[in-house]
Amino acid sequence: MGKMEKELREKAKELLESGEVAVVIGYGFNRRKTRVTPVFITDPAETDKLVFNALCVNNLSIYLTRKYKDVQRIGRPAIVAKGCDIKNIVVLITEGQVKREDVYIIGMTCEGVAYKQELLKEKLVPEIMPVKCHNCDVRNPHVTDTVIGEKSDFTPPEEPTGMVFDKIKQIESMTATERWDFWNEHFTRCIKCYACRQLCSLCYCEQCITEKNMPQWIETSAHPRGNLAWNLIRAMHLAGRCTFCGECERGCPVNIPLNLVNQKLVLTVKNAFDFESGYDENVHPPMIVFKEDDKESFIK
Amino acid sequence: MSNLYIPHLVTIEDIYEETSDIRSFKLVFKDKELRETFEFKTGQFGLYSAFGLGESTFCLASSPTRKGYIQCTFRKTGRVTNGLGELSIGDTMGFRGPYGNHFPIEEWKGKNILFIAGGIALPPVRSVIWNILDRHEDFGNVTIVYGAKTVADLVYKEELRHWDERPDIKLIQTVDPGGETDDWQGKVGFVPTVLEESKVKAENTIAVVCGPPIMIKFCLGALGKLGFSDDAVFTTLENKMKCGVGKCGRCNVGDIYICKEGPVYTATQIKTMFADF
Amino acid sequence: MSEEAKAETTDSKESFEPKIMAFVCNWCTYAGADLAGTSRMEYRPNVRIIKLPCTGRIDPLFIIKAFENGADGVLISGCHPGDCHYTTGNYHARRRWIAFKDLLDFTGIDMSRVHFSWVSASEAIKWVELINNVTDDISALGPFMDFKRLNKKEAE
Amino acid sequence: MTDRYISKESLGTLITTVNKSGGRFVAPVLDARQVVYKEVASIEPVVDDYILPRNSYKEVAFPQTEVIYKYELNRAGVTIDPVEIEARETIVFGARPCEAASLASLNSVFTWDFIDETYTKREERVVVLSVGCINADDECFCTTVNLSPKSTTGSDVALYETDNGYIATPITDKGKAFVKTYSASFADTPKGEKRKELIDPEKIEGVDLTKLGETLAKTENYDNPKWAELTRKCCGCGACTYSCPTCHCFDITDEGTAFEGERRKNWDACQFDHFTLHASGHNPRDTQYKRYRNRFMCKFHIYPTKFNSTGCVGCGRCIRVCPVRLDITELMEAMSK
Repeated sequence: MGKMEKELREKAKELLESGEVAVVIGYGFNRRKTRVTPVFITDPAETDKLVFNALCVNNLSIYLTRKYKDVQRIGRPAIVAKGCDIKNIVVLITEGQVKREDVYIIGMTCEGVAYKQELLKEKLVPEIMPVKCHNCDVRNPHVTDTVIGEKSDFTPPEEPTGMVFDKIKQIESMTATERWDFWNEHFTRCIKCYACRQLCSLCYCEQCITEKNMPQWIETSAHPRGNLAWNLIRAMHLAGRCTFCGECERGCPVNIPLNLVNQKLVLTVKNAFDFESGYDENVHPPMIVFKEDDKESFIK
Repeated sequence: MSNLYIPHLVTIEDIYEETSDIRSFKLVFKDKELRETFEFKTGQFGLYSAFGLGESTFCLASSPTRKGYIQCTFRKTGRVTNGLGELSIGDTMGFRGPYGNHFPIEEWKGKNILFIAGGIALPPVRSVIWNILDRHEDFGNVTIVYGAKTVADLVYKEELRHWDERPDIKLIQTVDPGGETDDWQGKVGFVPTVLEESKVKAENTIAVVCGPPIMIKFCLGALGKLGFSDDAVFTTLENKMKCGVGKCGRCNVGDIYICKEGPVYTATQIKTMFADF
Repeated sequence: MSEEAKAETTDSKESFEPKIMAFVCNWCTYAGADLAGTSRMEYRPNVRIIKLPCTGRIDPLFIIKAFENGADGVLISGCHPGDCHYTTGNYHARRRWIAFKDLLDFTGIDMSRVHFSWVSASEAIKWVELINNVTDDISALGPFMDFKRLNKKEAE
Repeated sequence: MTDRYISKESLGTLITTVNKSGGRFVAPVLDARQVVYKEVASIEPVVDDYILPRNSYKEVAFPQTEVIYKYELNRAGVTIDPVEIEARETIVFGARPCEAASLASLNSVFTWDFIDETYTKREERVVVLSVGCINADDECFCTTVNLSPKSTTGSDVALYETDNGYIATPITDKGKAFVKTYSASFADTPKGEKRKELIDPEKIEGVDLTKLGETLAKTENYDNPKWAELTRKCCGCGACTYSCPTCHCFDITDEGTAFEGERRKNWDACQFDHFTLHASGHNPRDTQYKRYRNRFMCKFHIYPTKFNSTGCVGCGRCIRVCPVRLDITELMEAMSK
């Protein structure tokens, strides 16, 4: 990783010095150098703060959205992005939230990150990697202005594998009552901190549906009824858009397995509309287009 | 002591449609005893409930000198106010209060009073105006400068007419440029400008300013030019509130809880606060 | 008496009258239901109709909200594909339902309580049959307790 | 009162006795791969190998969501049916000495001139059995805010781990009464049972609370560009405030129809962008750094100066839970300069 970091810092310095960008959004260490946190580098002399390693779990594309007005105010950003983060930037471009030319994407080749920073003890081992990393087809980032790092020769398995996929199959084999109980057990824990929403770069609405109160569609109280409505609608609003970056689940302070619902919808969209989110900025997302012969079997 | 957050029930005795989206309610407590004993001071506020929709904070727009009822005025903008906007005479709503501090009018005895208000901010001032007019002998001259965006947006039109006719009050009405009608008799211009032009004498005068933050800011400047000292200028700060009693933590401006220590402040106090409004 | 207590005292399923919410589009299904009415056709009275401009306006939230408020079943109906008054509203709606149905199913909401249908302005007979069938189906299932229990749970 | 001793078995009996007498026993348990405070009926689920539970036990007196009253529209107008505040004896076992200081802080807010019964009625019945820490992690910083595993502020009974049980030091009258009531569970300390050594977390050198307070008290520092620089990454979720033992903000909201429903008191977070939004559209805290600044000011200026109580107990939950790893101590350090 040492070489990559050196390259990254040089690139960042060059971009800031030339004035091509005003800020580099990247990863840096905390005081104790035990954890990685997002940093905003505006001074070329401070590019040494940039790091890149298996602790770089955050999807920094949230800082490109309009929620972060004070980041936008600094000027044109360069963003340090792994392939999976770039998928979100692609969706933002497709949905007209970011113009491609308004952001400089520093693509990082990646050999996987930890599922949560706390899990990384010394070395990154497959057991602590999230499912997205095991099935990653963008270890060599796909939409970039520059790529840092050696080409990865990892090929993802034909059929996606991992705990999330196994669990989805297991849930699908349950009865409706079992599924209902399973999910309610998890959703009941929800504390409505909205970390899932805030960490999702695709949840960029300035007024979320849960904040719309005329009428109050989703009850804001963290009781089972309000939690169920919130979690269902959050997932639904990401149908056909979610890139399965896993940030919502990582950020959830009460460990709700949000990846399961998200991946379920990713699979539904793939099967029904043959669409995968985050690869091509010129293709419309599936929920705003249609085919006259969309297949379904349940409308009588 | 009973639960703080349980409102008293009040009946809407009368409704006044002030403008297309501003309404006033005359409210009477259901509880007979409370009707007799309820007291408040001018400048205080209350929390009004529309059941099923929530609570909103408005000032008590009536004067404490008028017993037996309270009055509130609000603009229909959000969930609660729109709900209140649909109620009719005889309906029940909730009220808890009075909360907050008040205008120290006892200290103003013998002084001239200048009222400055913009738009929907006349209601808090109205409470003071009537309080003072009801005991006018204790005070000096009363001048009112009131402005709104357009003629249609002026509230308390009846009362404005009444004040205009009274010889003991000087009323200056104004509307923003472009908001006047053909038969508009008042001035055209923004409140701070009109205020400055009015050349009100600062000597032995107290100024009460209410309005949107930007208007307050410019009015404080204009009053300074007219020679008012900051201690003689009173204003109210408004923030979103939920509890009204200093618990819910959203109305604070820096370390000052408006609901408990406010909403009435002098310009001197405003200038030493954290810039958080 | 609470909804649940009411439902639980209802011993025999025959005496249970389900509450069914129908979200229909203004131009086809509502007109179809209207035709059934003006033609004096009789059908089960368990359905409460909410008319919307187009099926494209039927937000997934409506279904959840209906269940939250005590519906035992939900029916969604609009123009046949190709017949939308706004040309494409029902195509968009169809895509949304495909995803939402999978989500509901995955989270364990009893899908036999959610019915989708196309009913045109001339299909009064289809409407009548649909309502009768849906009502029978849901009567047979009994009261929908999942959400009602949720309501009770949060009140504790 | 002298030190008493409670073995692990007696703790089990204590839990069942408290439950039988209608009380609640709250202790750290493992739930969904994390340690949280939860009501327990027996000792089985209780864990002792943890730094701090994920949630704060303020929930026992200040629940996340509660019904204040139910209303019903009828011919007579509106009927209000206040919900009786359930004030059961509540034993919080396993609280850490740092957060034991928190209920006193919440008390100072909820009794500030107006007494919020929904809180105080429950709080009066809470007995805090703190357990001194024999472990600390990188995020712990109680020593930086002048607390330590040895502190007893807020604890009713301070417990110290031994090999087979706990040595109990009653601190407050409430604690003494508790030990008396449940005296059957307590015994003299057996020979050989010794307190395990308490471990202090590392003190952060750069933080000077006095200086920090002075900096925050000056209005000119309110517009210091450091605020924006250091908190720009804040994603605006409520994870920190909802885990914090001293955060007290709440919302009052109605749920139901125009005919019947209820009014609720729910937790709310100053980190949400709609928290202070006026009906007019004006928002005094319109960017995230202003909202974070408010939280920080609340902890290190408002609580200490206005309520004369501890705003931050140094439990480090907000750092652990933060999805973008915003470290409050870094800000404390920067503002101490």
